Amino acid sequence: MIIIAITGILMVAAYFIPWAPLQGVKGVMTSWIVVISAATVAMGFVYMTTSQYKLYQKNRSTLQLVYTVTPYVFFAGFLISALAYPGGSNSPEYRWWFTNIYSNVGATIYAIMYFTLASSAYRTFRVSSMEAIALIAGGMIYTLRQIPLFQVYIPWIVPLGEWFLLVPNTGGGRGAVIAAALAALVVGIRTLWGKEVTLEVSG
Amino acid sequence: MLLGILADGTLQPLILLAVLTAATYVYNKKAYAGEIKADQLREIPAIAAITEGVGKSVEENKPVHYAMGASGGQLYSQLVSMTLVALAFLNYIAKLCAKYEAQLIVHMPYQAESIPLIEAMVREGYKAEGKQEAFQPSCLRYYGQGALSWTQAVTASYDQEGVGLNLSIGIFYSDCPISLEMAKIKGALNVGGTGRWIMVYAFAMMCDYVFLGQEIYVAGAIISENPLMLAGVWIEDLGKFYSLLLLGVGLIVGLLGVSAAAALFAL
Amino acid sequence: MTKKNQTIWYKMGNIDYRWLYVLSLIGFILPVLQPLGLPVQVSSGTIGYYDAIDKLPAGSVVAVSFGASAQLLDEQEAQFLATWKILFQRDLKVLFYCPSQDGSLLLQNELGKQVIPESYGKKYGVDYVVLGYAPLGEAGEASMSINIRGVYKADWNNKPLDELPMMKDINAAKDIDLLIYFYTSCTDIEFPIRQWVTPYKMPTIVATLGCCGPMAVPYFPTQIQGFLSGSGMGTELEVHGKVPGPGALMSDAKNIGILPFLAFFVLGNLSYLGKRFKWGEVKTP
Amino acid sequence: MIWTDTLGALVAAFFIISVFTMLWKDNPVFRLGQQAVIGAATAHYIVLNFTSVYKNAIIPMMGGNLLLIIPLFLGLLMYTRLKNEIAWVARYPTAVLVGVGTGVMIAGTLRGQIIDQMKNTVLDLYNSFSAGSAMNVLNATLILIGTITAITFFTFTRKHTGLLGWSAKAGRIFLMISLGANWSGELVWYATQTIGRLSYIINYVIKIVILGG
Repeated sequence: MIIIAITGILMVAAYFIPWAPLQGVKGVMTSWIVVISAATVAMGFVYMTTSQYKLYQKNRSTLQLVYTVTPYVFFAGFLISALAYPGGSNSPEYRWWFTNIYSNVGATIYAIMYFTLASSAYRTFRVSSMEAIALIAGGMIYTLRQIPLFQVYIPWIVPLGEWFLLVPNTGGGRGAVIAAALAALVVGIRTLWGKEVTLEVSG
Repeated sequence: MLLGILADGTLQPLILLAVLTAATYVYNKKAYAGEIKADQLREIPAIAAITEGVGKSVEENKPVHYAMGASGGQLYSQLVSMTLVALAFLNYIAKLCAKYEAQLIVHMPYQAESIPLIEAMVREGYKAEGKQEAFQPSCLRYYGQGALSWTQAVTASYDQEGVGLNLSIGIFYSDCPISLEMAKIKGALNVGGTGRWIMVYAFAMMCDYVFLGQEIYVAGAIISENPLMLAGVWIEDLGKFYSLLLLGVGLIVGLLGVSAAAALFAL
Repeated sequence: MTKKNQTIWYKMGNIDYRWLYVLSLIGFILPVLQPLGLPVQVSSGTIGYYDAIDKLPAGSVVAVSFGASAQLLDEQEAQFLATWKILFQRDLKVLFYCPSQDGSLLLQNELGKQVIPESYGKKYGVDYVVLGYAPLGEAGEASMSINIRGVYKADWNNKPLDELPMMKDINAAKDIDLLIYFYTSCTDIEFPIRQWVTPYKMPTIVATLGCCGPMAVPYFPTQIQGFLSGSGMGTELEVHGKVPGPGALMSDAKNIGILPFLAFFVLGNLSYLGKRFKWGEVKTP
Repeated sequence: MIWTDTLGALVAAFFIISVFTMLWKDNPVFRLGQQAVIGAATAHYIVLNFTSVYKNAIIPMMGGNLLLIIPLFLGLLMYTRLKNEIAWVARYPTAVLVGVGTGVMIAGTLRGQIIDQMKNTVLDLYNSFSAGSAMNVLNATLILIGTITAITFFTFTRKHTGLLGWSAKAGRIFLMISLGANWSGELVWYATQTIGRLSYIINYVIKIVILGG
């Protein structure tokens, strides 16, 4: 708790006071935390292995064995291409793995979200109350504003969509952001005070 | 003297920080004196839904899933408070699962540095119910860097292992609509929330019970049953009062001219 | 109760989501197979964006801060391909730099393949230069505006900047006539505003994701002369600048792909209203 | 086209399809793809962080900056969490991370998320007066009302009755519009991503790689 208080207060002080030694300490601390967190990197591998092994223990079929081995094959593919080729993670070999698998799956995950957003709206966008109508108005009008066909044939949808976004959305969003920020600050102050229960529980 | 050593534009932030710190001191004292109680707060229905969801999971013999976001283990970013709240909920859900003997699956975020805290919260939850032996490290799942593998793996877990209650609290980015909607489709009781306003819509539309924005912090205080955390809710409300006051002063000063208002906020 | 469940009102509100998924997928695939060429309305942000480039005098220097993301390529590709084509069609000097690692990767993958500067009669080092990736952030943008050589000693092929003829007289904001700023993190709009627009009154246009557009709008047209948000406005630029690209297909597919969702939305509400007026049910799912 | 490009396109197509099948139901193709991605993502995380440790700690240390041994050592202490008896040691490096994180959060939140929000609300209003358009004034007033009422919705220590009750109700309407707008902004972006992936499979993988068009 003392370490948290000292490091935290130093960082806050560096924000308020432009004193060179304090800024120096801030620079050192921020570079240290990058190293500390990066050094914990293998921890993830340990937990990945624990849960993979447990899943295999539960179901010792050949198919499950294939599922269990698969992550390690791709793990090795990535690691070898980063370590064995000149340029490391900038090598064309690593970029091949990165682009075709990592980036590509990432882009597809975003694509899938269209469908989940659509089905959730089918379920919840019902004109059942003032609040629901407000939700639908904010959602549907701005959606139509972004579709070229509606921009052409219902031109007034463009200013109306923009208005929803820039006026009521801004007002509501601002209030919500301020409320959440205050709550975050209170947790922060309590943490530096040494009274954050979560950290006490976790030792 | 003080103004001389302050960086430009930090007087207003300093006053706000001082107000909140002083309020922390006063309300902590009240908390120790036993004057702060959860029943003085506005009700948040989603809290009761968590216990209901654990009961549902036991009845259906399906696991309880806890997710704090693919990138929900941030310890040294501006979102650290949300990580801490998510850990408080994790401790709570671990206690409930230990108490009602429900199976718990924790989908860990990719930040490996948060794993020690996550494991400690779950262990402590089981210990608090006197059931340390029921804790299984394999309930903590890790899926590597980024949202893509996390989203896929969490969805696969709902599908393959079943889902009774899905509790999602913490830092969520654009990835959460998939996991939330899939849990819903697989028959989960979906409960959750995030402090990131831009993503709250996903929770509002996909959850059966939602914590809207700041409500996760308030609910975190209520479930902790800790007077100091509850005192935090009063401090937050005082902060809102101060903010509205500042807004009012800004509006009055603005009558003197836009530049006067701009100068006030630039302090 | 069973009887109610079999009525059309119930069925319309409880269609299996997978029908929505399949129909949407078909709606997206059809225009990809057979583009329809549906019309596009060009908005003021796009016109401003185009005009900022089009009105530059011959020989002007354009800096392109290329903070693109590989995972979000689909949202940005139409924007940057159209921008490059419009730039290379004109007598301008173009300086690319990459504040994101993916930006550098995408330039390697797409410049010279999708858009070939040489086919517009441009020569590397004389008419355009590419500086690679540097983790710039806001501080880096500030440094670029003061002293480019303080950030980049060499181009992406490790060739010292002083050996490139185009770079002879270019080293700071005063040598640049237009900034085009590509970014994917919505709040990054503030970087060029604070570091280029406010101190140097630099003419600036930006290109970003659809969801970031609302945060760019308040700066238009006072601080930025134009903006593109999402592939939709990328398409508008293709149409307005007469430089066809992948955006047209995107717009067509969006027009058709969204229809199943709109139909489901209407059905869901008809179901709700039907149930409400027939049986007085007000509970929503 | 060189064979690595062909293979890359086919691998990419497999992963796109495997992810899309998730919408239908769990199946072996999806599971295989998903397991592969776990391995890939874990490896990518290790590569990124190893590079970071190497650049930010090892190289400077070899250059004489021995102080960096401290964060490296603290990082290694995190692994004590793996053994129950010495798990308590991990609290020290965690404390440094949380301390710095909290400090950064407090510093960044005070102005950016609270004071500047107030500033924008006030200045928008007065600037709208100087702009002289009634519509601008109305809009800025609505933003002001939205901000105030939304804040009142988030009060918890007072019952939402009387004036506070009305204000909170109005705030909830503003909040709902905001949620809807956020939903919409993302929906259309994701539609673009869907089209992009489908176009990649149809126009590149099938038409060019497989059919050689």
